[in-house]
This record gives sequence, structure tokens and C-alpha cells, in this order.
Amino acid sequence: MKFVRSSLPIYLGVVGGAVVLLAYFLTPKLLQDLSKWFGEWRMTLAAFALTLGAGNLLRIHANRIRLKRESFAFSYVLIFFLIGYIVLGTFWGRTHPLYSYIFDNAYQPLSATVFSINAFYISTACYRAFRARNLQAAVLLIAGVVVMLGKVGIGYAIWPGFATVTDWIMNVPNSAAMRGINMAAALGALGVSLRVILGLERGHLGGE
Amino acid sequence: MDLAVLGVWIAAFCTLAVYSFLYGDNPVFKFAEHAFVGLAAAHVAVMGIENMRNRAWEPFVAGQWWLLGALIGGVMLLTRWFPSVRWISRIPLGFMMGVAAGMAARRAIESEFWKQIISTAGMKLDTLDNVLYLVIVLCTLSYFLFAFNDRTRFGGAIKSVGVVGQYVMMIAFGASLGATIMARLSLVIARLDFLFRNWLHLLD
Amino acid sequence: MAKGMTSMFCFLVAFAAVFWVFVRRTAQGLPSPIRRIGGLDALDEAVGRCTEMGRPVHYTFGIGEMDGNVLASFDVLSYVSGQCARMDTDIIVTNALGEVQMMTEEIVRAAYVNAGKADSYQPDNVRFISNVQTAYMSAILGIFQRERPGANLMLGPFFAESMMLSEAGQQIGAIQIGGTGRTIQIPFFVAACDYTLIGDELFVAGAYIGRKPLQMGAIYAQDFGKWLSLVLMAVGSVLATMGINSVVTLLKK
Amino acid sequence: MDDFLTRMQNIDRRIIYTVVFIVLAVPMFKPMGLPLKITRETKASYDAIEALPEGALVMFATANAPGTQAELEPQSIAVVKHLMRKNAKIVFNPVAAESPRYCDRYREMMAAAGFEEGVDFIQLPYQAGGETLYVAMGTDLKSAYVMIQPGQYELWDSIDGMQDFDLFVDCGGGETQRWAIGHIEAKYHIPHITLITAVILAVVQPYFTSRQFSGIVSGLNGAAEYEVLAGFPGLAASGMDAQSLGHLWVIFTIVLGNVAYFITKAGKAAKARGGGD
Repeated sequence: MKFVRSSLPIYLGVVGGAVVLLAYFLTPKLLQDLSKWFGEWRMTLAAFALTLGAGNLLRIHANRIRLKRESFAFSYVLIFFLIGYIVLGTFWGRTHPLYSYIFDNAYQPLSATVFSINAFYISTACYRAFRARNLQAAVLLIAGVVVMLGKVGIGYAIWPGFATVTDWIMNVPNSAAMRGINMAAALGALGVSLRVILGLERGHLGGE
Repeated sequence: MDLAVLGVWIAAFCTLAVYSFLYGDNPVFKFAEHAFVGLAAAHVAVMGIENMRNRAWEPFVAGQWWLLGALIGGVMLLTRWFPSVRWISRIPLGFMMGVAAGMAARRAIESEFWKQIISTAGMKLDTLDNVLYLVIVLCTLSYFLFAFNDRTRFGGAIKSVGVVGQYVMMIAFGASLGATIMARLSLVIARLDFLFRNWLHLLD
Repeated sequence: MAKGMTSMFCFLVAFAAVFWVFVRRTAQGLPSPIRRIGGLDALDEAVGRCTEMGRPVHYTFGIGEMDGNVLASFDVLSYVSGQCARMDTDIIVTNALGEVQMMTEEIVRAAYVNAGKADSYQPDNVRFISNVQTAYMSAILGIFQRERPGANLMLGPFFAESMMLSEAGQQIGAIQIGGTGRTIQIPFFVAACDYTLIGDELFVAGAYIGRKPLQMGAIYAQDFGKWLSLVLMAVGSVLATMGINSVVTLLKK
Repeated sequence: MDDFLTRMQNIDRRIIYTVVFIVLAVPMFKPMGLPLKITRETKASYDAIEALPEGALVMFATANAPGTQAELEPQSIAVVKHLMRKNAKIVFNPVAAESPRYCDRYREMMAAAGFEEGVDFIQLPYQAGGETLYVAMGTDLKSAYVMIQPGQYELWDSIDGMQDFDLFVDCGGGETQRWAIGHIEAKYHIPHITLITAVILAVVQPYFTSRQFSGIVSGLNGAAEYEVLAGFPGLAASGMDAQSLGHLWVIFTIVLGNVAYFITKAGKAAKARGGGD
């Protein structure tokens, strides 16, 4: 029983990971089929897990109401929209006019507006970050301002060279540095993944 | 008032409710936030249920027996709701973690590592830009060498090359930030366009 | 062997071999130097500050898929939640993926149990929010305003939420550590966080904190890969300039 | 004076936000018509579509979502219109949970122009799974979409796998580009162009340099450039002036902060030399 509890999850991870990785290199049909199935299973399991996530959200907000936590009244709002929209989408379908109406007129504007808050946040973040406190910050500042001017028409109107310099920064130092960072990170991802695939990673699922 | 006009008013309310947060947290934002999180979770759950049905259940019933594995795993995940048997859910979790690791490894090794070496190694050093490009890639990568310290042989030298890499990365980060501001501004422009054109009819 | 994969497969085998050899060597107690990483040294400072101020720690993985970034971040979460348990400081974990939610529940619970504080574990503090990016962002904005975390740790596969979360954290005066292998988001962390883990620095976090043989082995294997690619790129492009493409031909085998 | 300089280094965020609102709104009412430079990435994308044979088969995978629609929607509309002009057969593939609604609109656009659903274009169902889905499409497209019955769409029946496509368009503001490159381009070597938010240009660009992507359309300005190239009246072009002005404001605050910082620092240094007061 101890095996089933603490070792089986790890060995299943080894099998899953090894099959998917090896199928990239080796061609036997069985390996290819298994890899394909495992991929399909994971997609389905991800769908299960997401739906369970909605259950977790529901539980937490029900608890907030039960314990009368700060501003718990808004938890009613959340639960109302959560359950109402699930019922609508599951029993009447996503193509029901009311479902689309809510999506187009509430969900979409809410989502787009929340995302656009980024514009305000980045302007204050740059105002603070782009300050030449030391040499590294000065380098950050100069590269940033040149690219800002090179990217818009008005910079082009001040000095056409801004666009050329920006292109150069983006294509040479930026692209090269990003490649270096990416390659190192890819090796890091490979290292972390191999720990799981070789079954050496026991920390995360072996507890209790 | 017809439904389309009502829709525009609802959308305008949602837009302004979110922007009110820029001034400070307030009940209108709280309402919008909770409604949105609820709607989003519901939308994802609806998609999830649809996926379970058409991705696993229906093909399985139609004869694709191997999908049984996914269905069993899914049921095992459901044991999380019951504390006494919740350990069962670790079994599919372990499997998912393994498959995720396999996928991450295969993407990392080819497209983000090997192909990048090939692209750099095949570059002719016939222009100043290309020489610079190579030097920058090498310096940046050297910054990420970890298994050394000041007492290690060449430790100091590796560190110095890494510092050059650090400065080049600062150029790259500054450039990325500069290039991003514009993209972010366009998001507000789209919202303002909606408010002025569709809601207030100030633009034509 | 699939076409054009031979050299890559050889590399993978070599990588795994170096990994294995150094796991053994470190286990035998051979010295394993590692350079300092500021962002990871700051983890204790962050938890300590929250304890002093009586505020919770906030931990997030971002909204990305469960990939290498998440696996690496699990190590850090395990360490930080252990520290929080020992210091009696709350840790709020917010998640965007169902499977990551389940994994983090396991990790935080185990950390509390290992610290001998199983009773202090609060299930409601490991929260699933939404895998919809903007819904996730708006919920975090709310949590920051209402629960006022004293530290904001953002380690994982981040997307555009990086800018928003780090600026929102800055506004409430939280000490912030951001780290991701998703290169494009690093500049935002650099702009708004106190400490940034750049790319690979996140992936070595587990080894840096734990110094366990297994994790050290991975660091050596990664360094081996880096040295190899440095040499291949330098030699390859010099040869290519002279009109010899043998390195590229070999790599494409 | 010192007080003023300190304040310039810490302008209240609400003031910055208010001015951002104003400078973005004004050009909407009074366009200034600033110049636009066409980048080689956008030109390359245009050329890649222009080079397609009549009736080419195209997969249009999109992860468009409300958060990215401000940039991706004008790009997508311009590209779909261009593909329609080439009489391309398009398989729309929503790869994010929020994307199907956008594909609905492209389909409506095609149907309104006289194209026939099922023959000239189809829309695949959305599936969760992210990278796994791209792996599945790269491995075996037909079994990745088992739920589509044979005979359901004429166009789908004529396709065997990814190798049949003449072009892969990947649209999204996140990870999909890497998945497309890693699991589809790497295997089938069909031309890929990508429509992205300007933010991720810096990471996608190396793939353009290494020719894994044939073209990139990036951000609202990419959309505006594409509209100019293809000769469609602009959805995007109208926003460009507001962007320029917003940019200037951000640059102004940065300059202000730095000037104030240096004056304060110089003042402190002078005091230190004087021996204190």
C-alpha cells in the first residue's frame, strides 16, 4: 500500500515522461502510439483538473460567506455568476444567444479593460525604473528611450536615425542576448525535467 | 431600450468600473472583479465539461478503448473532494507531471537549444554585426555558468565575461521595455475608442 | 531513430550521463562550488520581513502551462512554505491551472507537516483563481488591496501578468522577487521587482537552496551543456567563415 | 526648490494616469497624420501570403483573447481579408478557451463575402491542452480532432495531415509561437507566419532571423503597416497618433525624473565638498 501511495505516482511520471521524450527520437510504432495516447490523456485530465478548480473557487467563497470574512457579500456575486453561467453554458450550450450576449457585453469588456490597466502600470514602472542610479540602470535607460523614440512616427519625425538605431538594437544586441538567455533556460528546463523523468524527483508527491 | 443598446451600456459600465480601480479599491470595482472571476471560471468549466464529453467520453463510447486510461485518471482526480482517499488523486497527478516534463524536455532540447546552436554556428563572421552577435551570445551564456566560485580555477575570468553579458542583457531589457510601452498603450486606445464611438457617439 | 535527430539524441544521452556522474560525486561528498544568486539569498529576508510586519507571503506561478518553470518553482515553494510554517507566517498561493493547484496543495501541506505544524496549515490559502489571464489579474489586484501581503514571490512561467502583479505589489510596498524562464517577461520584473531571477537562475533555485546531490547533478549537466554549446558556436562560426560547414552538418545529423 | 525636485522624482501615480488618459484621447478627435515606417518583418509576412498559389490551404491557429484583441484583431482581420483575396481555403483553429468567438467572426466575414462553409473554410472545435494540442497536431492531425466525423466537412476530408498545408498562421500573444515552431515547423517545414502582440516581438524575432518564421506582424503598428501594404482602409492606422503622443508623455516623465535626480545628487555632492552646514 505504501508503494501505491508514494511510489506509484513517481513511476507513472517516469513512464509518461520517458515515453513522450523518447518518442521524439525513436520510431517504433508502439512508442509512437503510446506517446500519442499519453498526450490525449493529459489533455483530458487537464480538462478534469480545470473543472475541479472551479469547485475549489466555489468552496473558498462559500467558506468566506460562512465565516463572514471581510466584504463577504461580494462572494455571493461571484457564486451567482459562476453557477448561473455554468448552468446556462452546460444545459443551453455556448451558442445560446444569452451566453454570447453576456460574453460579448460583460466578459469581453471586463477582460479587455483589466488587461489595459497594464498600460498605466507600465508607464509608472518605467518612470521609476528608467533612472540612471548606476551604470547598469543607465544602460537600461538609454536603450529604452532610444527604442521608444524609434518605434513611433514622432521619433521618426525628430530624427529618422532613431528607427535605424532601434532596428539595430532589436536585431543585434537584443536578439543575441535573448538567444543566450533562452539557450541557458532551455538547458535549465531540460535539467528539471530529467529529474522527473529519471524518477529522481520524490519531493513533491511523496509527502505524508 | 433595445438589447443592443443595453449591451453597450453594460459594457461601458464594466469598463469604467475596472478603471475606477486606478484611483483606489472601491465597491464598484469589487463587484466587477467578483462577477468577472465568476464568469471566467464558469466559462472555463463549461469548456472543460464540453472537452470531457467530446474528447474522452464520446470517442470512447464510439470504440476508442484506449481513452479508458484518461477516464479512469479523471475519476481518480475527483477523489480530492474526499479527505480519506485524496491520496488516490496523486496517481494521475504524477502521470501528468511526467508527461509535462517529457514535453518540456523535448521542446527545450530541439527548438530552443539545438536549433539555436545550429543557427549561431552556421553564421559567417563577415560583418561587424555578426561578430558582435556571436560575442554577445557567448557572453550572455557565460553569465549562466553556475558551477564555480572565486576559488575555482578561472572562476574570476568566467565572472568577468559574465558581467559583460549582464550589461548586454540590460540593453536587451531596456529595449524590450521601450518596445512594449507602445503595445500596452494600444490597449487603452481600443477601450477609449469603444467609449467614445460606441457608447457616447462622439466619434463617427 | 527519427531523421536528423541522431546528434541531438547523443547530446541528450551525454547530458543524462554527466547528470548521473555528478549526482554520484556530490553524494560522495566532493566539493560542489556554486556562484552566488542574489534573488535566492533574498528569500529568507522576504519571509522574515513578513513575519516582522505580521503580513502574509504571496506566492504565484503565473498563468503558464505546467512546464519546466513550474517544476523548478515547486522547489522554491516547498522551501518558502516550510519557512513560513516555522515562522508562523501565512502563505497565500494563487493558481491558474487545475493540476498546479493540486500539486501546490500537496507541497504546502507537506511543508507544514515536515515543519511539525500540520495544524497551522490553512487549505483556503492555496487558491485556484482562473486560467483566464485577466480574471486572474483582477483577483490578485483585489487580494493585494485587501490582504496586503508583505512579500510577493513570482516564480514560474509568466505572461503579461508579470507587469501588473509586480507593479501592484510595488504599490502596497511588498518586497518582491520575480523569476521566469520566459525571457520576454524578465524586463518587467527587472523594472518593478527588488530581485530578479533571470532565466536559468530560476531553474537552479532548487539546487541553490537545497544543495542536495540530485539537484547539484542537474547544475553540472547544465554547465556541461553550456560549455559544449559555447565551443560549438565559436568553432562553428569561425569554420563557417572559412567556408567549412562541417559543424553545422554534424549537428543536423 | 529641493521639495519640488523630490516631488518630481515621485510624481503621484494618479497624475501620471490622468495625463495618459488625456494624451491618448485627444488625437482620436484631432488626428495628426504622423509618418509610418514599414518593417521588414511585416513586409515578409505580406510577401509570404502574396506568394501563395490560388486556392492554397491555410491553417489559421489563433489564441486571440479579450486581453490581446486590441492588437491581434486588426492584424487578424487584415490577414484574413488578404487570404480571401487569394481565394485561400482556411481551417480556423481556436487554441485558447476564449478564441472561438473570434473565429466565429472571421467565418461570418467569409460567409458574407460568398465563401462556402465546409468547402472553403471550417472551424475546428476548441480543445484544452496547450502545448499537448500542438504536439498532437504535429503527430497526427486527424486523430487530434477525433470528434469531427468523416463526411462532416468536405474540406476536412480532403486533408490528411499537417503536410498538406501551404501556410500556417499562428496568432497569439504568448507561447503558441514556440509550440508551432517546436512541434509543427520543426517537423513539416511548411511556411509559418505569426501575428503577435508587440510585447513578445523580442523573443520571436530570433526565430525570424533563423528563418523558422517567414514573417511576423507585431502589435498595432504591425497591423497598420499590413493595412497599408494590402491596401485595406485602416482600422489600426487611426490609433497610431495616440500611441505616439502617449509615448512622448512617458518619455517626458522619464526625463523629468532623471533631471530632478541629477540636480538633487549634484546639490548633495556640492554640500558634501563644502564640509557641511
